[in-house]
Amino acid sequence: MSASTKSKKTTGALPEIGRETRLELYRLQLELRYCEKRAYDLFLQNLIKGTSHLSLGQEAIAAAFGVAMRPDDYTFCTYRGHAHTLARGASMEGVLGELMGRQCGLLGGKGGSMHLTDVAKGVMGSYAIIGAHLPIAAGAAWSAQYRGTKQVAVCFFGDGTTNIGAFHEALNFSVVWKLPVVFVCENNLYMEYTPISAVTAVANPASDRASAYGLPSINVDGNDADEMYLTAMAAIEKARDGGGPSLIEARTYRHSGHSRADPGKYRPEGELEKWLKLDPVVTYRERLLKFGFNDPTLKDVENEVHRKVDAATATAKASALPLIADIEKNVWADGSAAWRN
Amino acid sequence: MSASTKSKKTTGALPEIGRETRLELYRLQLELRYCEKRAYDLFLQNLIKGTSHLSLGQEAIAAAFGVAMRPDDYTFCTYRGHAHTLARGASMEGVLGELMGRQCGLLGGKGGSMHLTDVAKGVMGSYAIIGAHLPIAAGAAWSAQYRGTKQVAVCFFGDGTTNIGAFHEALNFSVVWKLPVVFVCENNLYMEYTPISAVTAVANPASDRASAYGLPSINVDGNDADEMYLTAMAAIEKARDGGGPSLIEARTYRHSGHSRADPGKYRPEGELEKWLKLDPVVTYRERLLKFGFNDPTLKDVENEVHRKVDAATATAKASALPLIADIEKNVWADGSAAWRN
Amino acid sequence: MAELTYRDAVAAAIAQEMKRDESVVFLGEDVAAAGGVFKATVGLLEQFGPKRVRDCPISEQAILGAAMGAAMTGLKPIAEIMFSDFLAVCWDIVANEIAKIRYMTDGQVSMPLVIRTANGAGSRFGAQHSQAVENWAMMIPGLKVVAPAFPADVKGLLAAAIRDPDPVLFFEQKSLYPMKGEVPDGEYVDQLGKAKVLRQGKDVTIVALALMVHRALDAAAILEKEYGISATVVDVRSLVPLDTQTILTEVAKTGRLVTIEENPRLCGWGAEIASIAAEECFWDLDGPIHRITTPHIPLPAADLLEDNTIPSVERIVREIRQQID
Amino acid sequence: MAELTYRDAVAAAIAQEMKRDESVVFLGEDVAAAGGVFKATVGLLEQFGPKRVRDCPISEQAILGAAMGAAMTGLKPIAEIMFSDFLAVCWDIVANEIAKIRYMTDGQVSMPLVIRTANGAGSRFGAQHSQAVENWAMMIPGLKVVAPAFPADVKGLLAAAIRDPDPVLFFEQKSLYPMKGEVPDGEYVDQLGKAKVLRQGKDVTIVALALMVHRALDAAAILEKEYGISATVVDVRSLVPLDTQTILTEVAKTGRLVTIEENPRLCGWGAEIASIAAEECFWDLDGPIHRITTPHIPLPAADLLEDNTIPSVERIVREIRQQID
Ligand SMILES: Cc1ncc(C[n+]2csc(CCOP(=O)(O)OP(=O)(O)O)c2C)c(N)n1
Ligand SMILES: Cc1ncc(C[n+]2csc(CCOP(=O)(O)OP(=O)(O)O)c2C)c(N)n1
Ligand SMILES: [Mg+2]
Ligand SMILES: [Mg+2]
Repeated sequence: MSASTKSKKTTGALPEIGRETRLELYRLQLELRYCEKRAYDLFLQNLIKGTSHLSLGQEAIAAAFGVAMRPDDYTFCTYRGHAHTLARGASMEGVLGELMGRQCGLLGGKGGSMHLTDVAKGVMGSYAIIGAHLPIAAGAAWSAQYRGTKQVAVCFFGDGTTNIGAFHEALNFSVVWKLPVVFVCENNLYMEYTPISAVTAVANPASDRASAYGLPSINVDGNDADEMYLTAMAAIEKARDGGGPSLIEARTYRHSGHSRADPGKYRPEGELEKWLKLDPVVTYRERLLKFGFNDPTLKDVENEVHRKVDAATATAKASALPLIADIEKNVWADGSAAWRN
Repeated sequence: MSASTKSKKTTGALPEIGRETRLELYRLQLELRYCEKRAYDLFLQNLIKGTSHLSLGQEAIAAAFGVAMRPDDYTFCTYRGHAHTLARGASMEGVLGELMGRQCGLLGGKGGSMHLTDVAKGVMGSYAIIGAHLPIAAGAAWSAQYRGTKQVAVCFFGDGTTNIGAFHEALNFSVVWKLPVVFVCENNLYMEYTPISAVTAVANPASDRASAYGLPSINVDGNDADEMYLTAMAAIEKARDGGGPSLIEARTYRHSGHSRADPGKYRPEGELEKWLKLDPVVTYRERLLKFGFNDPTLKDVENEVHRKVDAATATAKASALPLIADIEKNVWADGSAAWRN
Repeated sequence: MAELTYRDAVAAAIAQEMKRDESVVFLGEDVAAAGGVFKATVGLLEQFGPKRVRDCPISEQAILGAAMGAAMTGLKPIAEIMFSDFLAVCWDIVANEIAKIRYMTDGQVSMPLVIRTANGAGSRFGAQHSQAVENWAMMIPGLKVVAPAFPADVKGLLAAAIRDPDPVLFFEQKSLYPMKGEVPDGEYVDQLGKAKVLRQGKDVTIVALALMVHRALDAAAILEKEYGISATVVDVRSLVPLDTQTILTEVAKTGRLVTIEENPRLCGWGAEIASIAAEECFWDLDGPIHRITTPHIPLPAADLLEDNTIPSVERIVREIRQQID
Repeated sequence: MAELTYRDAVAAAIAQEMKRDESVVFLGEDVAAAGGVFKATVGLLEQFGPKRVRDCPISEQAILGAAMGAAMTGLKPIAEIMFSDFLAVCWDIVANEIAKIRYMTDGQVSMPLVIRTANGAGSRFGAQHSQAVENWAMMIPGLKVVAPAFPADVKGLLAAAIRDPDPVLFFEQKSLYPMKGEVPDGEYVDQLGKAKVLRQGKDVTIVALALMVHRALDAAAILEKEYGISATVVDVRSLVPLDTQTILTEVAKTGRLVTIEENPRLCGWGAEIASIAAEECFWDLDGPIHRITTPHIPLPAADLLEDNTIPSVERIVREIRQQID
């Protein structure tokens, strides 16, 4: 644990964050926040079927990486991936349309909320089976290394994911091959309903294990977009420069339940309230005001994002349902699903 | 790595090793050595078909645990498990008979060299798929804990095994449940033909990862039966007393190839010679002489073990081939293989 | 007889067996304090305490490995794998370890354990949370495989699975969890390996499993009423051991066999049954054997797409009419 | 035409494809410096260097995960899983990720990769190193599945698999590695999804795969010579895509179908083919469809037991005689 106190130093040498970047960090956090809230509303209207896992409260992490990454970098997300997908510039109607099972959805309704993907924007998929995407992200990083493109792969996952085998294999593999991949553990204190502390041998499920892969321990406040941004920049830079992988543990909290079905009753009293005070979007706004941004500027941004979400919602609602005839399309590269001649 | 230097202290508080125990450690190492050599000879005579993975050079580890364990403790081995099976008192003709595919074999020829098992002696199986037996050993430890029997499970595996997911899951799980299980990594420097250093992010594949599970780092000379014995006693005691799991890394070397098929050409020049000088059986004999055992006593032991191996060989050779009619037996508890009525 | 949901029948069976046998323990992810993500095990922690009902990390290999190690040393574990799709992350423990150890050790090791898992489609969860994978399990020698369609069978067959000395994979169809049905009161234990004839007909024998049993019954009713086609419906219930006697007898009576599988087409359990019928009651067949399966594709997520992918009542009616006409 | 072993044909195909396409890379355990535990990839490291031919830790999930991530970003990886039994430790990556991602993303992601693996019995390695698991792969929508019986097919079909834009599981029968056969010189690429009629007969159509093709041919020769039974032998070669045309045509001609599978009985690929024949050429059948498979048990290790477990030439002869008589 002594190593973890050192972690903040890694951000020490980095440049200050410019005003434009700060505003972009705010704007992006708002986009994720408002869009997730809209997704929640659409549920209540029964316009979204199936399940859904919101990132409410965790937006600073996705936003910081969204701003820090190069357009051709790769993102790998989990089922809780709406925010990370949007943060790379995927179309909002594409996201909402997919949740609603419409033709305009990123996956035409085939993937659903847990599998958002937008290859054109570098979003290489959302994976719903815990741990699988860590080695896959390593593979994309390997490909970038092999092709010499200086692309970086960023892979997001939760605290609970650190206890599955694929985590271990991916970390060791990536370090041995010195791959340009950044592993980002969003520690929101819970797996589904079980506190991570009840099922994990160490206090910090990711950073206390970094040394097992010869990596420095990095702990960061996942609700602080600035700190996240600087940490992201450092890790991405390191990867791009051939310095190999990083493992970042960002502490945060999800405001809603694990998924649509979860009222979150397992939370001790007062826990949610405490974390609501640390709401990344609210606290970032306060910081911007302190840093000399004026209220009308921020209101403009807020209104702009509201309009964007409304427009995306309208487009998605207006979009047609997928065609039943398309069900048996795109199993194979030739577009078909034929397993026989 | 600083923690690893501390490891030897754990053995400091332990009682001296008695003369009888020392002789038993010698005897047992000889048994494993001579029996493995015999297995090799039987190969050359084409009496053993299939593959086989010898523990030549690594005997001190299995022998030390064999002496340190209580009769009702559980052993879990790998395909390289002849030594660990014999060290618990499994019959030698049962082992050789199994390698030769005879009726007297521990498994009647069904399991073969990679699956030696003798439940009556606490040998709960040899597992040929890397990593699987670590969580299974944890389960046996859980059962002992649940039943309150104070039994301990000991699980042997190689350096290469530390890079597979099941290793990680088993370690975390065992610590969280505080299970009476001792994980013993025999680091013989190679997976099959690839040096472990070429594929592992840390120098000590097991002990450098202990901290990832909140465990102390334990490094021990796997070719020193005394040191191994004291380390084993300490870890077993801790487990039996409710202190939870240990992870031990024992450094050693295999004198022969990975398996029957392997001439071991990937070894750098001089490496084998260096390790042959550290042969655990030879060096232990020298130590015993220094400690005042006389040569005739040791010769007696050696002759006795030779006789035992010869007798076991003869019995196994004389044993009938398994019955073809038994092929479809023992899939189910009722003895049958019926999948339909 | 009380009315219970399919979901509550799970907890009822586990509680019944835990009460009578202290060696029965239960472990899984979010199963204890939270009562399971499908709420199928609510109340067990309260009733049997944290020593016997245990929450686990997201470590499926460790969960099933622990269950296996416990089963071979005197306990009778029930392990939950939350969604059957996740069997893939611990498939080695299931297919190579649990299934084989008794045979490999020539009978030295016993493996009395149950793996319960939520199987199948209908919840719009997409391709990684909706698969029907009962054929994965059927394929592996050494596993028994059960998939109930009714709350009473959930209770009776789960209890039987827990008492069985061999490893049983117990597939609960997740969209059936809210379904209600009569369940015998008091201790209730059924028998593995018995199919049930739910309806007797003359023209065709429909063999189905789990969710598909309900669709088969609905289709049979429509076929009868609207098209005068009279169908036998057999609920397989247990794929291993397989009640070939009942199936072959019923096929022989009608001369026609149609299987209805939720699993994707290739190497589904229906193929196995078709191959048995094509060999053993070939001369009783009056026409081709027909399999109705989910097409051989990953499952799409959107409700409209999902509903048009797994076999529907309309499709069953349509295809059986085509077969018979 | 040169004579090559089945083993050397593997390296020849990989070398051929690596030479023409720089995006082809190869990874696995002990495959580079050591040339593979079956020596099937000797020389590739020397020829193509350590950037393209890579040794890996014992981390099958990482190996296939890395292959998948590389395949979706422009490379064409060939990954080796040393023994097909080990597919179980990375089954999630195979069955849930590699197989499904193109469909789930509605075609956004491509998955041009090959997983090569040593499959099947005959080496006395026991139940965890001898399984024939081609049916595991066939069962999963989104995977192509190939299993060659001859050195020429190893070269031609492996080259085709590498060029194929979809994921291919390539099963090499490990006891065939030393087998020699004529292999076309120079660039040689075959086509996936084509069965081959190796022998034309009148009385029965035998459909076989990999090692079983050789036993089928031997059995056919004996049946002809000693019993006057004339058999067609079809080498399936590719389970997905499946050449149902060739199979059904040949079955229709003889009116009899016998499948010979190395995989254990339940839900083997033969069941699928039997079910297709029982539906689509039912009226051409002159008698029951018969499947010869490994019994539904884990494989025993001892030579005598192993030899009497997987289908032998004698058993094939005996059972076909019983069928035909
Ligand atoms: C292999 C596997 N096991 C279990 C699950 C069910 N599951 C879905 S999300 C989840 C909790 C994940 O926790 P964490 O990694 O902390 O991510 P979070 O949901 O908190 O973002 C679980 C257990 C799964 N999807 N895959
Ligand atoms: C999952 C899995 N992958 C690969 C193998 C093939 N294999 C057998 S032994 C071995 C090397 C194991 O190395 P280590 O753990 O160091 O044990 P050692 O053989 O040195 O005792 C490998 C790769 C296997 N049996 N299981
Ligand atoms: Mg979490
Ligand atoms: Mg080793």
